Amino acid sequence: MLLIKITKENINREEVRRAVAHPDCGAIATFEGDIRNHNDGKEVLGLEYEVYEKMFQAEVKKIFHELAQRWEVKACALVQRVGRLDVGEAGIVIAVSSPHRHSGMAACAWAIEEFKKRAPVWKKEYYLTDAQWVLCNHGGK
Amino acid sequence: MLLIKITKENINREEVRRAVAHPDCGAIATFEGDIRNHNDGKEVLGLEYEVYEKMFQAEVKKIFHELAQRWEVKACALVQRVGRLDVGEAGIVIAVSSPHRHSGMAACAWAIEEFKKRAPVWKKEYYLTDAQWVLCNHGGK
Amino acid sequence: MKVKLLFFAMIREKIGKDEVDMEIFPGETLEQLTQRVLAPAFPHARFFKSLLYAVNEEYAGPQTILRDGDEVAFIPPVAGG
Amino acid sequence: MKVKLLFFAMIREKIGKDEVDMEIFPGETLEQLTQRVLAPAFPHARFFKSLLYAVNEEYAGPQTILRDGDEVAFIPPVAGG
Repeated sequence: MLLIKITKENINREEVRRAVAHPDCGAIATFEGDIRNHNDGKEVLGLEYEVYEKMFQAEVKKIFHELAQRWEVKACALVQRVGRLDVGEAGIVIAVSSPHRHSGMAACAWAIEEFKKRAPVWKKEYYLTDAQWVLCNHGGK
Repeated sequence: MLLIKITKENINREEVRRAVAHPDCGAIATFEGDIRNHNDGKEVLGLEYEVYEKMFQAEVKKIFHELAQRWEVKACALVQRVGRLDVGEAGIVIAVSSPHRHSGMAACAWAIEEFKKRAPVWKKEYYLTDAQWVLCNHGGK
Repeated sequence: MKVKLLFFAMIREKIGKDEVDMEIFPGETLEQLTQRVLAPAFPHARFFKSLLYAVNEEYAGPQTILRDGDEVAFIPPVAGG
Repeated sequence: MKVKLLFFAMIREKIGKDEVDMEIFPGETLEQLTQRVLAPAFPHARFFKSLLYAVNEEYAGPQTILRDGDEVAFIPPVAGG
């Protein structure tokens, strides 16, 4: 089971959970990235996400494929929000279900790191008087 | 912010999330433990949780206190279900919010392990023809 | 001197009660009390090896000396959430 | 030989378009194409050090030789979710 989705709407957390829940699985590890009200000492009013959609799908599929080779997991789901977001809203939710809790937590933590390095997603932060594309170091591959 | 709750009802995941979400925080790490349909090779039909309620509150408070000393976290929440549960239902949900994702995931993973070792919670599994208290090794303190 | 004993899980089921009040001897330890109270119902020494104790909602060692009014809980292996 | 170029984030804003079709030279590499297309808009060499490329939705190195019909994306530093 695999859910990889890009959405302009509020992320539906219950949909993410349902996508990975399974009677075989005792553990669901979830990571949610929310919009913070500050970054680098500046007050953030909101932001905008931009995604290279086709490559995003392909790259997240690869991440989940690698993940399944490293850990015993049952299902993975990732929903990325695009467009304009307010402070407090969720930009991303990742969930991993697994028979046992150790593998699920480890796999979920690994997935976020890979995602942040590799997924073609950009973020523009809006401040009181200006706006800026956030530059993180990236790895690519 | 701290939510520690024992409930006979279905765990309300949105309540758990709301308890930890904060505009300062970019990350929410969540662990959910669901009832599996099997354990040790036996088919599980459902189970029963029993909790020493007063000590449970005290012990989870201690775990969260230690957690806040180890990681930069904003808020923690834990809801434990008691009584009879069906396969697929959530027995526990733990959530941790943090300014940055690394500390949140690590803290949440640590919290589960401590909880499983120390929290006074017992679990009786119901099979087709019998039932049994699940014996895990425990540490206590 | 009296203490309150709390029973959970398989201990509660075997004893048939979830709590009892009990007279203790001056200087009696958790371990001694446990032998008096639980050994008849649990004949296997292995059971006691995995047993933990809480006194007034805190984990306590087997050599802990009980005091009047203590609330003693026998903690069989926990299963977590 | 033609390729399609995709622009995102600050590149898209600077160029003012999200995609263009472009003629390439036989044997032209990603790096050469990038210099032709982006150097006028981005005069600082530092910008190119942090730039990655994708060809047909896969990360590709700067020495990759382009082929007719390729879809080339310039990937400025990603910010993740």
